[in-house]
Amino acid sequence: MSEENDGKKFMFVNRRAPYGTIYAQESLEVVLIAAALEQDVSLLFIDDGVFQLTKGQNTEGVGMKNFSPAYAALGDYDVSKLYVEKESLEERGLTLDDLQHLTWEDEDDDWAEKDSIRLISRDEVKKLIEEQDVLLSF
Amino acid sequence: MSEENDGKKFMFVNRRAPYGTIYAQESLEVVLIAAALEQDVSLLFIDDGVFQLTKGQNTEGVGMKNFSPAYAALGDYDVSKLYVEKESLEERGLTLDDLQHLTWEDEDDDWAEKDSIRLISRDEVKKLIEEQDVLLSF
Amino acid sequence: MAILHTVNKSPYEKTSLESCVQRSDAGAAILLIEDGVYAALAGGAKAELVKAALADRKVFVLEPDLKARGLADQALIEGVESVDFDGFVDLTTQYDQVNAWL
Amino acid sequence: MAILHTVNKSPYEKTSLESCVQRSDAGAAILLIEDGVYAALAGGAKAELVKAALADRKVFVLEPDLKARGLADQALIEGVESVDFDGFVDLTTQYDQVNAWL
Amino acid sequence: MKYAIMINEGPYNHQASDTAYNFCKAALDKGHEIIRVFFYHDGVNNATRLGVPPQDDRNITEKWVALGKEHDLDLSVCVAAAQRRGLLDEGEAQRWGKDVNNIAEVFHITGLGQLVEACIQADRLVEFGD
Amino acid sequence: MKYAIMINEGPYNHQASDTAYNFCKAALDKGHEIIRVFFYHDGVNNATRLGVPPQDDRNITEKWVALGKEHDLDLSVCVAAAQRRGLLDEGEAQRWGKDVNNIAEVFHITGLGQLVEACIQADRLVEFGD
Repeated sequence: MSEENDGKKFMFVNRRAPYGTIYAQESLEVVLIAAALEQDVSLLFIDDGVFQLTKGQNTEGVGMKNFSPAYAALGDYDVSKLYVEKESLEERGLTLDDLQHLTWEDEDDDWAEKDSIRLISRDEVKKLIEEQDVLLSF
Repeated sequence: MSEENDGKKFMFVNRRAPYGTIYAQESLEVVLIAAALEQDVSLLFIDDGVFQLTKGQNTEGVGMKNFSPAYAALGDYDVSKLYVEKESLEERGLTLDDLQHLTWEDEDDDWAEKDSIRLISRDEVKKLIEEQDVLLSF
Repeated sequence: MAILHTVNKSPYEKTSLESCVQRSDAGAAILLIEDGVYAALAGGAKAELVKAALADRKVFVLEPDLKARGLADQALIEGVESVDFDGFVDLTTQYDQVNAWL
Repeated sequence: MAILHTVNKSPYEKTSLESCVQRSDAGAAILLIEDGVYAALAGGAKAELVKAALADRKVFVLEPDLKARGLADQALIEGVESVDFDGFVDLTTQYDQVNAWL
Repeated sequence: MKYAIMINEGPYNHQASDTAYNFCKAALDKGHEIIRVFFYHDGVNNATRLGVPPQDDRNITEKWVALGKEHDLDLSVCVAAAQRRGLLDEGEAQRWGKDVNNIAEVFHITGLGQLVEACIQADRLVEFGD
Repeated sequence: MKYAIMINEGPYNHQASDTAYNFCKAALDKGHEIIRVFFYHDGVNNATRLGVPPQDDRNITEKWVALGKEHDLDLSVCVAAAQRRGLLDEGEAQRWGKDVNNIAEVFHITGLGQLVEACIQADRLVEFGD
């Protein structure tokens, strides 16, 4: 259990790229519900999941819905822990600058705006997975 | 066009394992129709597609239909060209002995029973793909 | 905590197993199901993935899926243990949580 | 004959592109669509696959899919040509047949 | 032990639903409790009553219906995923002005909150997908 | 140039149907002919008239219906794949004793022979799947 939250530790494991399949988009709906039900929610982005967070997504040419603004809205739902694996980013030739700048406001720190994305190593991913009560993979 | 057949050269490219997905099973239905419509049909097994041909498949424990007998029936529909890529077999630790022994009867050779499976190299696969009129991938 | 990781994809087709092996901790278990069972073949070029996992994790394979695929008589990597669906259920009770590498 | 091969899977997730590169002939073309477009990124660890293909084949990438994925400003591997859906159609007329590596 | 089960793929095209069924049956036979089977993504298509598989093949929907009846299972179908894909019950059909519905007995349509609630109550979530 | 198009995945879950639609539209705009769009495997689910996607998203089935009407397209759904997955027209529903059907206008159910025939007549087959 986390310190701030009496709910279970829910981790959403995102391993797939957006648009090719719907999993990334539909998983966000579960994230919001889990947050609304006051669970201790975090998101993990590994493998092609890191592609979900790229900035500048423009779906006009493919005729699909651009759901990337939903990631920026997560902070409003108190979802502030978005773990991105450093090795996955590097393998794909991306840096943090290629991703959206996502923030949340910390109630316990006079509503200071803080970064939601936390870059972690593969070894830290290993440990983080072991600490969860519920793992939902999409 | 082949010598024996006025139809188009249809090649069915099988790259996926059976049972995990339905593609292998449903593709066979197209093969039979193409043969019935007197097209010049061949099947190519590469990558995990070679797993489709293993002998001794027994689906009792998973509750799915065992469709592997359909491969043995292909000869009856004059489908006699089943190309299996040697490198794909080897990578998976399999040999021809692990596969079903599939045969057809050659009308032009006094109905002699002949092997349907033709082991070919990756380089031969390259050439074979280029010779087709229609490529259906499953 | 120790996690039971399930992998249902062939290591020759998808990188799910590799990803799982890289990110599962010592003491965890990996259960190969559906097309994931191909990773357990001793003679396969991808056998190294399971061998690496066996250094500090348990690896199980779902026997009904092996049989469906005609692999009942194939040699499995030494150390891989076969389970049926009853055994699958038991594993989910013996480990603390389950994570699916789809 | 020269074939247009389409690849719609990320090379980081599936082996479709690798399989296609190994089995497409000189003079063929490879068109990266959907999640296949990730293979065109210059900085990616899988860039070698496309570079190998470019030795004797053309490689194209579907720009609407790049844009959807926020990759419009990313550097592509030198030699990869962008096309839109009109260009996709034109490629299917310029090559003799189309084969999808799913 | 209490389980929540999630199924992410439709019937026949992927093995996910078959594997989930076999897992559930084994768990129930051992006396475990299944709090809810939640059908998400293409998994909602398992709930159609219109499927007519070949006679020599299994009918996946009917297998779930029978297991559901025998063990009083909660077979929940995500409403948002179901709407997208055209899997409706009578109420949903009326709400959206559709002339018919296609859901099988025992299955019922519900919100994603029921997935999260099941995860909260259960000792284990076991997920089956592609 | 004459095309046969094959779509192997259902709407929304995979991009296949969207990509195929964009390809067909571009080909038709250029004056090419599309002999047939053939929906196979989970692709048959594109033909349901019961889908209700969110208002801010595209309705894939309606896009196909509109394109089909505009260009008099042959949108063929494989009968065997459709039966398995619960996609029925009126005749199929009657044949199998089902109380309703769920196929959208313009789409029609037909045999696999129509896929092979389209490949025979077409200059190119273009396949979209997973």
